[in-house]
Amino acid sequence: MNAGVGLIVWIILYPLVAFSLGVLLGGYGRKFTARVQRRVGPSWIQPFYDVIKLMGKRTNISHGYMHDVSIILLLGGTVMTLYFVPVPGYHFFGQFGDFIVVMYLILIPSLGMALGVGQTANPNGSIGISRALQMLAGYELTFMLAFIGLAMKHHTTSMYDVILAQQTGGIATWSIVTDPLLGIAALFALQGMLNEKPFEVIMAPHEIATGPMTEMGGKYLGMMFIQHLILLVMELTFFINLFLGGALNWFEYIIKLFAVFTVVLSVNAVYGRFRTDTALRFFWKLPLPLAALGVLGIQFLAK
Amino acid sequence: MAEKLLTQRNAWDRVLSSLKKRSLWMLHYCTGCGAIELPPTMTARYDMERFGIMPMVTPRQADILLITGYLSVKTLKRVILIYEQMQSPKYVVGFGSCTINGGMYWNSYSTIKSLDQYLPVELFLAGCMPRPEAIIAGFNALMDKIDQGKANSWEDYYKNYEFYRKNQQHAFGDIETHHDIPSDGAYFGILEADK
Amino acid sequence: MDSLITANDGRDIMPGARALENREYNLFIGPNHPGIEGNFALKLTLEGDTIVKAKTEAGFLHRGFEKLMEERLFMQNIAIVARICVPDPDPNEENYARAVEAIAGIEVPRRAQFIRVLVLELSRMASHLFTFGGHGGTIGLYTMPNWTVSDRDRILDLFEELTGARVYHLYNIPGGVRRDLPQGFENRVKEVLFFIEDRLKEYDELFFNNRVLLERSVGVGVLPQDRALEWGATGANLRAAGFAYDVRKDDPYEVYGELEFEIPTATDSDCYSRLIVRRRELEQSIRIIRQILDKMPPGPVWNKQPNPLKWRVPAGDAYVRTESSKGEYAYYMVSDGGVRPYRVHVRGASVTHGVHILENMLRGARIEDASQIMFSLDACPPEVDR
Amino acid sequence: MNKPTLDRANVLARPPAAVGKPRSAADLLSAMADELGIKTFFQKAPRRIEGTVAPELLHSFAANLRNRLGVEHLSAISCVDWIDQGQFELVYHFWSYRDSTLMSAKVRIDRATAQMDTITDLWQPASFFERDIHEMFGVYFRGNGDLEKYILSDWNGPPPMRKDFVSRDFAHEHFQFKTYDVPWDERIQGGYYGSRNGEEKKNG
Repeated sequence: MNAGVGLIVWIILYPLVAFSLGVLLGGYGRKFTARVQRRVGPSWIQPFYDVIKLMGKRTNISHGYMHDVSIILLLGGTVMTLYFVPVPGYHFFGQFGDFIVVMYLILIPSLGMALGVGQTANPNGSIGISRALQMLAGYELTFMLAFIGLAMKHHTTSMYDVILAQQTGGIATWSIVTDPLLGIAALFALQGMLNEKPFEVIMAPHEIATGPMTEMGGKYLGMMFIQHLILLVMELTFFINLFLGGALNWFEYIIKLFAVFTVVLSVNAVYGRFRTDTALRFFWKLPLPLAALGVLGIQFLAK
Repeated sequence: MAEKLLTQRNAWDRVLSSLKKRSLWMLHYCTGCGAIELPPTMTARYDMERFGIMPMVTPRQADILLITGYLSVKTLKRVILIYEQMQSPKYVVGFGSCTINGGMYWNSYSTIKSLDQYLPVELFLAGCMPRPEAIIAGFNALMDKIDQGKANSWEDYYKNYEFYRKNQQHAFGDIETHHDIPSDGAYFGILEADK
Repeated sequence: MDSLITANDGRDIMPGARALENREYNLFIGPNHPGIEGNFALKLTLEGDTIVKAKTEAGFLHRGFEKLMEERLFMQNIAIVARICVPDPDPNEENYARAVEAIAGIEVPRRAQFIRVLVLELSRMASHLFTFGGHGGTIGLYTMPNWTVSDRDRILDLFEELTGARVYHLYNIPGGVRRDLPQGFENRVKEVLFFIEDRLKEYDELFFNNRVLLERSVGVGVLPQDRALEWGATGANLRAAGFAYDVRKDDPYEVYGELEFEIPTATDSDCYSRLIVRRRELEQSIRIIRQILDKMPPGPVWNKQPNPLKWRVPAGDAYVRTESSKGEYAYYMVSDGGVRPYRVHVRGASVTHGVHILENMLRGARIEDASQIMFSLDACPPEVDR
Repeated sequence: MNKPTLDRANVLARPPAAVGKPRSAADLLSAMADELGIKTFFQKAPRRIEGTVAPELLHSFAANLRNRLGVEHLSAISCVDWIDQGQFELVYHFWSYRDSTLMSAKVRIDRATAQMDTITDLWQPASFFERDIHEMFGVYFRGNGDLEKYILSDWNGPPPMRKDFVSRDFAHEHFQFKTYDVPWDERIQGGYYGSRNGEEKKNG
């Protein structure tokens, strides 16, 4: 009985926990970038203020039914994916959280965004969406290949088992140590998934006026912000679970979150953004071959 | 219901407005010569992001519309289109004496003379191009007004829309904007507050 | 009617299918867009990501300066002249002052000429730092504008101390300059020069040798060398195409004739070479200012004119040219012996860069590079609209 | 490499005469006199020569200046409205990089008809200047392709730069100023509000 109650409580509580973690990470990201730029930077929970202001908007111009529904699809898809990502001390769905399922579910938010932005009929938005789908062929492929290598190595497609396999011998058995090629390729892919420069081609303000978010305002933008923060936490958790041996307790988990995010941010602060085709070509020139080499290495060496 | 009258604000309103004032997004659009003082305000030395003020790209996402200095009639037409796309509560900040009463270009044939005939202005900043410190002091004043719930000049645009519409048509003739303001006002419940 | 899909023996398999006529679509990078420098609009016709046709639209900043100048006294115009080009206001004051002096034959004291060159070069440095930041912003490297604009503030502090205002100085008036250098001003200028010099090393690491900038700007936005002169390019855009022409050397004014400085040029005339030419010009400006501070003679700074309200400039006309950070900046002033200038024509540097050259160079470029090309040409819209 | 092409192929890239030893102003004046047949030019100041050219000869003058004398830069075309003599004066400023000299050719055209041949087929920068003068003064340039409004696209009044159009009066009629009807304001300025330009005008 109490497992059921615990499950209900967790289903309600966990998105809030992920959201507040995302707010802290977002605030930390803006403060870190500001410090690199010799600025003071906003407060630690600035994304929280932004979301409150956006949700408090009085007029929210809607572009039709599809526009409203797509935002629900966007946020709902992300929160649903959240339940399948194993996190320390959470053992309901996480156990059965198969990576293929997660990879499938994560496409629902981008599908929702594509439908909503298509409805707003803003040329900037449609260019942004076409770029987002192009970039999928870049970083999504690399991350998938990196995971296939791990799946072959540990003979499982469930993230939970990969975590257990990594926790057997402390740091020595972390995937990033055992198969560094996959780890580096996944780090590049993470840079693309989080839409950080140099692969920030989807929301390039100077070229296409923040792409998909051009026509979103008020509550729509608020929901997109919440989704963006939760997605930030989730994608970092992917990397931690697959390559840094998951986390036994919450303290270690938060430390790892901030560590990986710092690596991503430091690259983001000092590089411009590629053109769309250059970004794609970069992925096909360096990270993808790395991942392929890693997979081949696992296939033949680890017999 | 419009922003409640000052006396009716309960604790929840006060908490909300004190949170809302911490995040203001400024439209990245330099309409006049005062915009040269915006980069120094945004960047490392004066850094307005400390107050949560960030330049945003499109009118849909912005709260503050900066009219930085003089406004030629051609730009006024674009500014009206942009102002109506913005989501309220929205605040117009006029820089320098050109927006108050024509300023340096009082005898020019192509610039409008006082901004508040065409748009409800929340805040005027003095200075023939206000300095970064003045801009930040102005934004702090705007934040205090939001905190006390007095920053609701945007309702004025919905309430007496005819006054603004007449002046706009006088300035550049009739243009069809994308938003039918009176019906927006009614739909979002801004007009019937004082009925 | 060429058929769209043909079998390998040439038969038209799908007679109804026709090439998509209208694959092009319009995208207005309108006045409200961060990729645009100032208040300016680009009407682009795009096919996929490539720009097929570009049409600039200006006039958003038109205040009718030339008309306003005709309705003001000579001394009153000093206040309005500086407001034409915002990032680099001092060439305006310089042109106006020298035009009146050329017509009226006013003799400017030597010390005032030295101070004028000092102010012009400081303004050029501030404008170049502003352009580096803008260019960094277009490729998404927001650390660069934060660094350069805050370093530019050190120069604006110097201006504030010398002239009392950060951007519009109203310091350079017909007959000389308004007041002498304050006590110990030279040491503070030298301090700022040393500061900017070692900041340049950090800019090299962050920006000028940045892998992504090289990837994004080398070979992009090429101003063909054979067309550069014919399209009327001037300033750094012309020097990036390999022509070592500079108004300070060809048509020396004030004391530029007595100073030694080189004119940096590049050859392949793309976005990156224009950037590098401006960076080397910054170094040359530092060198000029150091020479100015060493050779500054003592003496008066203003050749006092009669009562400004009744001051009449004899009839005549003059075409005065200055090298602003954007290119050749010229005034044509005509006076009919009255109390007000009869006609002042402002030839901004961007009337060629920002209009026809930009339209010609955008044809065939990609949508991502549109704003970078505009920033590399340093087109300043208020100069186009006046 | 995206090499933008200009749609007029017949314009010379760089005239052969443009490269060579710089000539002094006197040589230029004599070269202009015998090669181009224009004798009205004189030296006005160091590096400045000036002269008048008849309107119909201007197009050939501009062409020969480029091809024969190797002048490469059209700095500006200015227009001055001499309303008392009923004439527009178009001043063409050519700059020769080779000799570092500015040649200003002054052309007088009648103010009523206000027509002139275009030189955009020879000098590409002229297209902006001619379009600007057309907007501001109303001078029609025969042969210029795009003379439609560029800067004053929302302006339907007369060409504003003409001397008979007074900007101050237009501003006072067309735009409303803020009237400060504060009692102390009346006392200080004697009931006058408006421009300080010396005229006493009661603001209605």
